[in-house]
Amino acid sequence: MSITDIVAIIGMAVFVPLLGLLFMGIARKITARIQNRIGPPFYQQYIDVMKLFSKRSNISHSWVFDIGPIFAVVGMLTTMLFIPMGGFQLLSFDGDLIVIMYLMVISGLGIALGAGASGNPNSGIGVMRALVLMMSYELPFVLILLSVMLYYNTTSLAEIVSKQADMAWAVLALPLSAIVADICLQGQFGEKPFDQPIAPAEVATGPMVEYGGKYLGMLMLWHAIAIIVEGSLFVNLFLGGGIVFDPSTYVGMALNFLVWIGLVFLMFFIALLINAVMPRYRIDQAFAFYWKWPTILAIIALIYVMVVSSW
Amino acid sequence: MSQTKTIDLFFGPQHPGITGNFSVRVTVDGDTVVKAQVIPGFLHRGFEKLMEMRHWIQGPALICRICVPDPDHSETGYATAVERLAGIEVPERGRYIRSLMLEMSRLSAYLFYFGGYAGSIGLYTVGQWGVGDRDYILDLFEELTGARVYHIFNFPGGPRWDTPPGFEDKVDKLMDFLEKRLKEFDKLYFNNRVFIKRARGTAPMTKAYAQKMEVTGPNARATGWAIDVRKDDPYAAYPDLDFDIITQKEGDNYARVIQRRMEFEQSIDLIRQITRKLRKMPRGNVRVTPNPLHWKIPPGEAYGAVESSKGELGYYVVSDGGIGPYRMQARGPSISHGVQVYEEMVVGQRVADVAALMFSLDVCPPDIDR
Amino acid sequence: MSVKKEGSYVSPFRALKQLVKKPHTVQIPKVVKPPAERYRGFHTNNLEVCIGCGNCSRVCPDNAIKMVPFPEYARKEPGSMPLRPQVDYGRCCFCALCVEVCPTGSLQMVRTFTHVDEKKDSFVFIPDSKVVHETPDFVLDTKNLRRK
Amino acid sequence: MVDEKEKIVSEDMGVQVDKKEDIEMRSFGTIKRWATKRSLWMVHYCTGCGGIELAPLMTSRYDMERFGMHPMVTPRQSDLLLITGYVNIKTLKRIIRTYEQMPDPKYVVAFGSCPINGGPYWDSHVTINHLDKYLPVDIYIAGCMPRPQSIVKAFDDLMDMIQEGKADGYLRYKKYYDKYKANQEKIFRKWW
Amino acid sequence: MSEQDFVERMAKFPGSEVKLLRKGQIAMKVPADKGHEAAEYLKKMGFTHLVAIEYVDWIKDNEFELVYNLFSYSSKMRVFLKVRISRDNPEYITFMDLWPVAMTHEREAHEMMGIKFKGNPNLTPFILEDWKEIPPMRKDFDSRKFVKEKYDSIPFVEDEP
Repeated sequence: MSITDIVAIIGMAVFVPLLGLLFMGIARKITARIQNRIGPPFYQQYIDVMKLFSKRSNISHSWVFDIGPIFAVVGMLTTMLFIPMGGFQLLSFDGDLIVIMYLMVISGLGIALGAGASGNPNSGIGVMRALVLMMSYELPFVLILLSVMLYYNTTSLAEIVSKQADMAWAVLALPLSAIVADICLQGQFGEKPFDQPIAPAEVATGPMVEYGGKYLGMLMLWHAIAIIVEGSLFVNLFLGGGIVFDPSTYVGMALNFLVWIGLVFLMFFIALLINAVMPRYRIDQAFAFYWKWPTILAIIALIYVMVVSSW
Repeated sequence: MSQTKTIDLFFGPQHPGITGNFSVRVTVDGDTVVKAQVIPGFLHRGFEKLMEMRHWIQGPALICRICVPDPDHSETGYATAVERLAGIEVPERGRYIRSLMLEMSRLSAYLFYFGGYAGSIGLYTVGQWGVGDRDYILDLFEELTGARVYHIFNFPGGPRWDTPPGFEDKVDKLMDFLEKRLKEFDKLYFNNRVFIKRARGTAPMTKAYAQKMEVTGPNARATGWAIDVRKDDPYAAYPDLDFDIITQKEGDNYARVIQRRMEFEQSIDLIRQITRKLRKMPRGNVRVTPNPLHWKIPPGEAYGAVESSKGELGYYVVSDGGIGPYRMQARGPSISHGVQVYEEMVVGQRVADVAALMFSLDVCPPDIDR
Repeated sequence: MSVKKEGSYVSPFRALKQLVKKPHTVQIPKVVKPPAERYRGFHTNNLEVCIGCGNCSRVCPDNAIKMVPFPEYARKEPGSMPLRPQVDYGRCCFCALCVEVCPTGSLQMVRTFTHVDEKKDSFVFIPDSKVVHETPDFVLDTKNLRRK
Repeated sequence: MVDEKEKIVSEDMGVQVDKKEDIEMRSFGTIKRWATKRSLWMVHYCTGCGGIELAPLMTSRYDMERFGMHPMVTPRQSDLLLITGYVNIKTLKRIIRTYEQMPDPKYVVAFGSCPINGGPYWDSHVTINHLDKYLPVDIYIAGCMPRPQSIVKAFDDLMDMIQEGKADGYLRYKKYYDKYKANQEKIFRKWW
Repeated sequence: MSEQDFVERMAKFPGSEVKLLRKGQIAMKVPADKGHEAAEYLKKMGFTHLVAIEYVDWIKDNEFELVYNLFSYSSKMRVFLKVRISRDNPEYITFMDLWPVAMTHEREAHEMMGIKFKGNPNLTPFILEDWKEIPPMRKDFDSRKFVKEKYDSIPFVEDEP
């Protein structure tokens, strides 16, 4: 590994959370406008994180509780290593899509472990709900992943991106898959109607209930990175990874990068609009919802891809 | 696994899923509630004791605080009871102004209610809109009474002052605005498929159960039981106003929310009727003013009730001939649907619906605690 | 009746048009939103006109008004006392019953309502007529009030 | 490691004030205080009737989120405890518990007449008359209810106090911890 | 049925003193041992809605008065069924069998006035928390004195050492 790689990794680790926090700040502004109010400044999220890290006393329950948020943030950042960012990619190999799926679950487990160690019943219920929700949206999502992998005949995300640049964007080639993937994305983002794990009126923010101060700051960073990871996974799978301009020139690379940011934000923006006008399902309804239409549509999409690719 | 472990969850007093400073201890088996215990008393101030040490006229200054989102009904209930005890007849214009205030207060309480239930199922936009729109009503209250929340306006004998010039027009304009706004609420909230899926069939209350447990107000009407203190024991200007009792059938969370939404429309209509009458009436005579410092009421007892936004809110007043009540007791609507009914209805519900049920029943904790 | 039985997934999205509408927010404190004409704020008292009868003190439901001695207002007229009301805003509930019973009309309420302080003894003062009725920012200037 | 002498440890709370934090505060103090004042999260707890005026303040009409303030669900995540009105002794017990769970620095704002001197409930058998006997209060607001404008003014003043480092309620609580605890114990017969 | 009819029918109940207070409000006083019977009698007459159980302390007569506030939805009439019990040993029977919601009202009366209700299983602390004084709504409980002694005697926490 060369120095440039290390610099790139550190740069990514700094840049991605900042970008995610910016998205969250803009999200608060947009939600506020839908709610007929002005809302906080777009940089509010940076101030919040800064304040959280400056808090003094923290209450710890056990070392598992302490390590949970760190585990989650590191896990998410590791996932980010494998994800192409509009032409930039730090690590890539065959089958990295499966590793990504695996790592995303791992980082969620970090929070589950830490929250479980807090001993608060609300955390326990929140974690349980998060696991049920994960199980619900993973099924259609894995089916969709299969269909995309089959269509492009590869398990490498980078290759999927490059093949989309040659052919057409997958959103045009596989519109049904894209729709189902977007429904799953809503659950991955944890936006309403699928925010049961942190539902304040029900379980008082669930897993986060005992976390305060620096821990909460870590969780906020985790959420910020997760938005980018999940959003760009969709962008890479269906929107050609944002590669629009010729990546051989520096200007093209920079523009591609900007397009990638824009597309990730677009996906987040759509989730946000749904979030603003929908109440949340009960967890059993969410489960039933995901295993009904999205799963059926995902199977249809898979069959369609099988038929198309066997031609 | 036949023997499952139950956990105790505390909803409140510091919890967003609670309608105020109130607490519910639910025992949960898996995701289902098996037992619930209501813990009130965080808002107890002993109004009944305090009133024994106050003059008759000082009552409204104190007991408007009994139900905070809906203070005018508290004032008017007390005023009605004292008027009945003292045999005072309020001038006609005074009665109409009183009704106008009560309906405006009902609107503001229902806007709170919409936001509350929507917030409990995660649709915060409704709360943001609703409470924001409620503030326009408060602006009008301020113009009429000189205060935003605690108006201290409906004294025994009539409302304190006449309406300021041009007030009726402003009210009508606001009603137009609220009607327009209600259409937007319909689109966002009442016709929202996810809301309907969440609310319909959850925690249904039958008419027989409502009758057995003395449930009053919109909760009872949502079960199809046509009761309304405005009709049954008329006060203020309601005998002269034209309205019907609205009912729903199912008595579940959905029916309770829709019941309020329908009554919201009805209140707008009532306010329009009142302003039309107020414009025709001669101004000036609104209040029969007894001497505030030496007002004595002959011994006796009386009960005055109003249909507040939560149900029957009544005051039992006893006089021994002194300058203040010998005893005053309030009957808050939540004492029936907030304690026993809630404890029984929440059993068998999901954890997710503990808060939703509380918001849909519109439990007002200060009613219980007083 | 515009409430439909089944509802829809699409109709809530019509709420998104608020995104391009003007927010309803009144940007206090940047924008001054004056209180209504009848607003009941802090007290003002014309100490020359006040006769110190103590009606306000007696009618107050909260025992917020205390009559304090003012020897310079000792007059020979019948009914006039060398006392003036002192209001404790740690008790006052702004019901204006004291204004209602004032026989001379010297005790009034102004529209200023803001008083924020870290010391709680600053909430007790003797209202006098120096309080301007409409101060531009509607904030009560505690320095104009006499502390006791 | 921090020298034992530099610590002021208060009993059974595990709260520590040490010199290291003072040095930290001196070097990054301005930025930290700025961040704290611009992102005050309050506990979602309506202890009294004043909670009703918080609702317009938090929602579309007055929108407190402009200042970065919004309600937080648990005390562990909050910086600001609002005592909205009268304090019943049953509530006071919960308020103290909530306050002690909040991480430093934390601030208390008392709304309306009641926490100052009892308000309309000055002779009630269950409400305390002076909040500052049991908890340190950073700022008081007059009014019954305080209008949203007054509340915003109070938050503005509190922000200024934080920037100047004058909002030291939580430090006073540690300094006079024994006295506060003694006062609290006089009210409650047993804690739980 | 007119109000007068109601008054007459109620007067038929043995030992009752009936008084028409005003339009729609009737007071009916019965001896303590007949209270439950009278309530059943009234419930059969259509007074099915128990609004509240009010409790008044008549300290001069050394008696507590329990007022069962009943309402009839069919005839829109209200009756105050009054029962007086001794102040020295305040005990009465529960009305839970007639109106289940009486449990909450009785629980409150037990806490605020110290009246025991035989047959009510749930007379646990309701609103107050570890209250050791005499029940607060009694007339001989002086809340101003109590406040002075309990809350006002607590010293301020001074800033100066």
